[in-house]
Amino acid sequence: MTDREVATDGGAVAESGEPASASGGSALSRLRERDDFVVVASAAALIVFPFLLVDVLGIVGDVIGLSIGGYTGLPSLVLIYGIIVIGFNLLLGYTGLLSFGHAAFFGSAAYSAALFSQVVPSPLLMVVVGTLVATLLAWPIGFVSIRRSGVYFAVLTLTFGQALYFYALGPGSWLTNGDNGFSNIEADGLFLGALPFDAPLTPLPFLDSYTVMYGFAAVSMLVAVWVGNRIINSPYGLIFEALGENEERVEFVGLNVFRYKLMAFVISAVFAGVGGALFVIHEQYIHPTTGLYWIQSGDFVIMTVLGGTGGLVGPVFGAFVFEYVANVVSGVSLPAIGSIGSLWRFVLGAVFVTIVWVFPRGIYGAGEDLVAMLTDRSGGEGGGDTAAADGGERE
Amino acid sequence: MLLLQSEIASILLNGLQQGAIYALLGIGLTIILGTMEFLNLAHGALYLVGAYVGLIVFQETTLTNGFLYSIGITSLGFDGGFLAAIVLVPVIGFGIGLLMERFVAEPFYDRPETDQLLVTFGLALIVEETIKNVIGGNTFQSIAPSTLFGVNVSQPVSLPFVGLFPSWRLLIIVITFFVIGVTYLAIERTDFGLVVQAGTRDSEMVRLLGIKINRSYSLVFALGAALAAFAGLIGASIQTISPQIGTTQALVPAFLTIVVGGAGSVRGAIAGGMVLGLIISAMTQTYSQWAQIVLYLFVALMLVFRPQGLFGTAEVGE
Amino acid sequence: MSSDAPEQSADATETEAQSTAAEAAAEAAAAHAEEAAAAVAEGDHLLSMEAVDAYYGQSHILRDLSMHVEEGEVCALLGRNGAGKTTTLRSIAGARPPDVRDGTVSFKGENITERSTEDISSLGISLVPEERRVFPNLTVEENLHLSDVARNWSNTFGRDVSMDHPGMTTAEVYEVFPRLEERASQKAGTLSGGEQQMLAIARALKQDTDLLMLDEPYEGLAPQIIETVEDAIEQIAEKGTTILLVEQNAVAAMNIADRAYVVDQGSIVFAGDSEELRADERTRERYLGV
Amino acid sequence: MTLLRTDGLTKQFGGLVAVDDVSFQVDRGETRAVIGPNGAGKSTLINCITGALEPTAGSVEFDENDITNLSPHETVQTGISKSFQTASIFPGMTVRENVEIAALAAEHGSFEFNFLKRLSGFSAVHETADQMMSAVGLLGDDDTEAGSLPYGDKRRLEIAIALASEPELLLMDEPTAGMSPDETADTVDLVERLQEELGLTILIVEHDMEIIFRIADRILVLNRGQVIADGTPEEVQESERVQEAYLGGVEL
Amino acid sequence: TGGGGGGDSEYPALGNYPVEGDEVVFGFNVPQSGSYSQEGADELRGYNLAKEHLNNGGGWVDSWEDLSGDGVLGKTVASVEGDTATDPDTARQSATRMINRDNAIMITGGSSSATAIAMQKLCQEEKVQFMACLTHSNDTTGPECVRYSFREMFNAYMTGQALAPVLAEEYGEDLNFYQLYADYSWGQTQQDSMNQFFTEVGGWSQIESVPTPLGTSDYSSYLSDVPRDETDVLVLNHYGLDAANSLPQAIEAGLDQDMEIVVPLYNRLMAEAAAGSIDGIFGTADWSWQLEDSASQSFTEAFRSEYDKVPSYAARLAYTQALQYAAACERAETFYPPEVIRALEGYEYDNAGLGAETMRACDHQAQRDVLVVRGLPSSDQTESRLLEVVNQTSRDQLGYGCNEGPAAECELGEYGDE
Ligand SMILES: Nc1ncnc2c1ncn2[C@@H]1O[C@H](COP(=O)(O)OP(=O)(O)OP(=O)(O)O)[C@@H](O)[C@H]1O
Ligand SMILES: Nc1ncnc2c1ncn2[C@@H]1O[C@H](COP(=O)(O)OP(=O)(O)OP(=O)(O)O)[C@@H](O)[C@H]1O
Ligand SMILES: [Mg+2]
Ligand SMILES: [Mg+2]
Repeated sequence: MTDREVATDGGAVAESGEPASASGGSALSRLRERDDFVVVASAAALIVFPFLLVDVLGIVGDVIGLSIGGYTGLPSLVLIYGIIVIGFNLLLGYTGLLSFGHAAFFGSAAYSAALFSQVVPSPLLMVVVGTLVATLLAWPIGFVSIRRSGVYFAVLTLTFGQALYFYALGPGSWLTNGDNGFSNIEADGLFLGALPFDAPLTPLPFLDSYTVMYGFAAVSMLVAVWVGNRIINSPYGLIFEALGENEERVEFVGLNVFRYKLMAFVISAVFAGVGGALFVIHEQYIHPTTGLYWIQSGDFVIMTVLGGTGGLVGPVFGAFVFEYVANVVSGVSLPAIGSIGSLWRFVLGAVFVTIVWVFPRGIYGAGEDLVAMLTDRSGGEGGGDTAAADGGERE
Repeated sequence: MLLLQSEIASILLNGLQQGAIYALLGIGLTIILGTMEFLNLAHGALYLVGAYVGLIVFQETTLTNGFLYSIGITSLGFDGGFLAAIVLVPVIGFGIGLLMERFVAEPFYDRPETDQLLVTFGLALIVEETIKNVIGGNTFQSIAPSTLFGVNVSQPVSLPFVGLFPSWRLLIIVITFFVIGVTYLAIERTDFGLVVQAGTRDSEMVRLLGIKINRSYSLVFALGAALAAFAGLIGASIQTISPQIGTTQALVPAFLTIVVGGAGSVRGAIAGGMVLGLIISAMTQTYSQWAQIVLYLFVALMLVFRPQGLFGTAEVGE
Repeated sequence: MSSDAPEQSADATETEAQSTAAEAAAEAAAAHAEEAAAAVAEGDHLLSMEAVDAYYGQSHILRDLSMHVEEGEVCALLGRNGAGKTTTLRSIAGARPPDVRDGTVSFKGENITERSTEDISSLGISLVPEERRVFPNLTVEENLHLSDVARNWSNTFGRDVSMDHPGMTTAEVYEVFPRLEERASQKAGTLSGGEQQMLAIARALKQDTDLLMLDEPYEGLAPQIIETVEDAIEQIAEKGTTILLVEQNAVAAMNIADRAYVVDQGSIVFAGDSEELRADERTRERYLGV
Repeated sequence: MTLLRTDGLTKQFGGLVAVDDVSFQVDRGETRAVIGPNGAGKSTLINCITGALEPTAGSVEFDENDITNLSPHETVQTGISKSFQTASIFPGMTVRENVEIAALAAEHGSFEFNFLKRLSGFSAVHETADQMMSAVGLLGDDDTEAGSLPYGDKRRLEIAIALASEPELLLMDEPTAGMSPDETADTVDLVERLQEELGLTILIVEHDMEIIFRIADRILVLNRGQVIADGTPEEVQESERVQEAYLGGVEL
Repeated sequence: TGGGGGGDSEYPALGNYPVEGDEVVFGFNVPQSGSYSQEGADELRGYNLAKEHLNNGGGWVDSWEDLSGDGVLGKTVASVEGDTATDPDTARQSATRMINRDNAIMITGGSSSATAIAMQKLCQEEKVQFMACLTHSNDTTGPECVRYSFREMFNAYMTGQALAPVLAEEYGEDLNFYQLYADYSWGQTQQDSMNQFFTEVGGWSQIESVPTPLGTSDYSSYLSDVPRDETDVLVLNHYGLDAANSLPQAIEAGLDQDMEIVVPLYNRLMAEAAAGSIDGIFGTADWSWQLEDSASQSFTEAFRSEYDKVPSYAARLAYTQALQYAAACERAETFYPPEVIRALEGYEYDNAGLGAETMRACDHQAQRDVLVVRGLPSSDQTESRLLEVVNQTSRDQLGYGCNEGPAAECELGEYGDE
């Protein structure tokens, strides 16, 4: 069901901005404008992103003598994980369900897309198939896990994920090529291979980080943002949030708690599925450890929390920070300490704890708070004054 | 049929031994969860610390080299290394527990469960990486003692049905069960557990009754930590020691143990540990390829059909 | 003297009828405030609050509130919703929030404004907070047992437990509330609303305490249980335990109270004994809605 | 005519029979009161009707339909909603959102496949929400965070949520507990007014006899799970058993 | 073949060719975290030593006639490092970074066949050379082989070939052996080969071969399943850490009293971690600093003087592979990958410490000698010396034709200039 939604949106990609704006004139223009705004804003961000990450940072790196620049391929990777955590946040940030098993959906989509590519190497179809499989898997797993909450939910999802991982690694090798990883993936480019994925989008040589793959990922991200934003502003957004706050009450206003939680789970799985499929298209490779191991699920959690739950931008931002630290910072070698190498996970852990501790709303949330603080600082002072006045009154 | 008999016997014995360690881990985790409703993903890290502290103590106090040897002590009246570790590791674990409660757990008592999960998750990451970067990512040989009180424990002993069985592992079963027993009494048979349970739901009310609750919190936490560390030491005595063991060998099993046994129940943790231990050893000796898969699926089914676990009350941890 | 009293009289001088009453109130309040001040010097009040200001974050709840409770009396603290009754009790018990930014609370002549909840409790002040606050995950028995634990622990941890009035035994409270004995082994969370209320009171009755503060103890209780509770309160009052009773329903409160304060917007607007209150139509209408 | 009927409704907890073979009716448009000592089984009775608890025996009929084993949300969808004894709200969300959730459920049923529709599109929902908020006098604070409301207002919000699910039958479990006399009066007025405006049927549990005898058309008296009296206030007041089991010496 | 004469410009751009500027970048992609970080550290030492020598002379550079000692093709050798975390995808990510951002002309690394395979697949796509360092699985130059990757190390198949005769010699003919193997590609191929050659060479017969799931750390259940009375030889097909657990646990269970134990592939990690248990245990190793020949000696010397410790075979593999690539470029007189590849294919050399070797063209697997080693008793062990070399099985007794063994399944794929 849901995956079809996404698929059709996939079709509607190109004009996804338009209908929103077209209907902008209607009575409810306020929200629609916001819808528009979100898509346009993220489109703008997506256009400059690789340039900033690869070229600008690269130049900065050359200047300060630290190789902190991104590289072609990294922007797409960030977007792919971004898509996943947008969905994951609907589950963790809104509904308040902590899953340690979403790798299962990421991985199953990745593998099925990979396998499908052996038959029909069409990327779009790979995404559809991958997502479909992830969704079909999410129903039963969700159906079982949703019945429990808290630790039990976390552990249940974990166990399903792990079972899948060990299957893929051992008994399932005939399908997954086991520990050697699945590498001969035949995704020809877009438009029946007319556009190979590693071809540059622009003729401009200095913008070589803008590959067709990036374009593909970017468009998918736009769709994800648009859908995500729609969900957040739909009844579901309200209900998911309510579920996170007071489940019993939701049941007693006459809503089917179980089915809505299941929907939250499945929807998040769909996003994970899309991400998984895109991942194999991008990487042309998948391995059980990458696809299905619980550490991968843990990474989704870290990304989401790092960036900030309960919004659209936060998690994506988290995905960026995570991938940047993991793939760029890890390669930096500092003058004094030498190569950061394995230290990167340590750095990540430290940052993560600080975030959870000091900024429960994540880096992005913290940023917002900061801005808010700066903007209505005067108001705060006003409060201070009144307090002082009270003091005066007492004397 | 004798071979079958021996097979069953060794399945049981191996299961018991593996289960004992799981139980040890489970109890540590479950008392913190059950009494304080605090979910500690750094539990594995404590196991890890226990293993490494054990390693260091063992190395420094073996009377053939290391620190004691270097300062000329060659006899302690007991056989050096491991006994010293058995004493020191839980103590140090206890200390770490106190600190963790004070500086990591306490600020999160009145924060959502997920925050607790996340901060301890991060902490685990830090501990593991610290060890990697300080002691190094390399693997150390397990630290089983060769003799204990003059008795040689490195040689296998012959048991009925089972045949030869490592005597040290036999001893482990004894030691762990002793520790488990003591803990059980301490938690279930004293007011202490009661107070903390009350405190988790409404600490202010407990204080209104004139009870200093914080003291009890740190105690529970420290106890849990000590147990985890001790489990780490035991683990280190039969398996190689490397920074990964925290998550792979401790955290995940500990969690499976308590959900099977029922979160918050000490009895549950013991039972859960045993069940898992037996499943593992049974599967490995029959269809080893499917061991892990069956294990996880079992836990899943368990949760579906007996959600509150073997002994648990559903509301804990939800 | 209290800065609010003049305000009161000020806005009260609109009509003749009111003014007298208002002055009466103001004077009464003033008088008590002075008494209190004097008394503290001698230190023979059991409990006294002097010009207490308490806040929830930025919002100023208790404004310069002064009151005192005598050894062995049953004193009522009345007022409508949001008047500040609960806040007052919490300030006394040392529960935070609210944070007391100014003024002093003293018990048995000792300043307890800054003391911790545990200490205050073991000095002999115990509180039955509103909304029951039983421990849902423990059985009725265990809930009651906690009072004993409190007693034993305070002894073992060797803190000065200077309470002259030992609480009831479990057997005794079961006599008061037979219902609880029936449900002894049931998880408190599954008790009925009223049963939970009984348990909350029973728990307090069991405590060794010199000053028992009850915040709306009748909430959710059936009429004849209310009587039982009243009896129980009087019973321990006779034993010499001092009672501070918070109620919104003045009528109910005055059945057992010797003396009453009325609080409104965080300040004492009336102080006097039951007769005075019954006499004072206006206060009752204006501040108690009866 | 009869809106709600229970037949031999029984609920056991282990050894205890909390509700014991209770059969009674609620007629459309009336205000029905349930009274009884603490632990008599009033809340349990309510919970069996809402589906929060599964009755051990007996049946519940609403509007000629058997609703005995429906889950809570299904029950609400049939037109029964409950206001909780202690306010159960969504503290982190605004007052409006609190009410809208319920309105939404009333508007589009217990589950809808509409996660791409804009909430703002459900104009009916917003109207209902406004109506209910104004009904309980919270329209002013529709953007304040529910958690920061004073206790009294939380109770009002609680009622607003219950109403927003547009019930035919409203179950109220001690709605005035912890309210001051004047607030209690307000609430009672509110209830009566709503009954007029929305043509509600009300089943109310209360310990405050003044209220009961003021608003109740018929009173059901429970003791230890069993019905010991059922009739008009006068009849009930007469009843010996009620006197000693419940009212004790309270003069009215 | 080989682009005789002429500068780089002769060839079209391919992968990261042509090399701009006066530096050429090598990518050293090794496990810095994860189980094999220690091994990774030693590989890194090997690589950096190679870089040092390539730019300034020293070590083998002085003795290899292809190499000059002032860079490669006149360009200074620079390097970038990455952490594979012993995880295939992480490995690919950091390789991607090296290729796309740092324009590495060659990537080298390994440790865990999975990562090696993951990287060489990537390199084949990107048309960037990969020099496999520590990978022992048959698949690396078998079904998973690629044109752009070359392996100096021997493989499981050759281990079997090397070990079987020695063991037959030691333990006798017609014995029963029982295998445990790590249940992933390396372990599977390993136990296959063991089975094949023990049966062929020694006429031994296999009782059973039991898979142990990846990440198993307690093997006691598996071990207690070994039939003590029937089994003569127990083969533990576990690598590194797994072996460091399974071997001591086997000894602890007293299996060594009833049977001989064999650990087909030794590495230093495992030898150190199981030091107490390796006494008299046979296995194979890539190379040992104890070898007498001049190449081995000069490398050991250079390494020791740089890091004052003796090199493990991981270090030697790293050093060799970096140098082999450089030498190939010099021979091809270009960095143009296809030409460099051709310069390596079928290349014969005897300057890497193991006597005469051939980098075979059909599967890019070095045909070379294999060392059979045996663990020393704890008493004779020193920090640097845990094993003794019992036999250097000559490559004439090893190896397999291009149409047999793993090679039969190998299809190298294209050069990129077809
Ligand atoms: N935790 C809190 N944070 C902010 N304001 C609060 C808090 N608790 C109470 N208040 C406010 O302080 C004022 C006094 O509250 P308090 O609970 O003392 O009143 P009360 O007299 O006990 O009322 P009631 O009879 O309803 O219990 C009210 O306006 C209330 O809104
Ligand atoms: N889950 C449960 N398990 C065991 N006993 C229960 C459970 N729930 C309720 N009871 C018991 O059933 C009886 C009826 O409870 P109920 O809440 O219906 O009483 P009530 O009439 O609402 O009392 P009150 O007026 O105090 O609210 C009580 O004695 C209560 O202890
Ligand atoms: Mg109050
Ligand atoms: Mg009730």
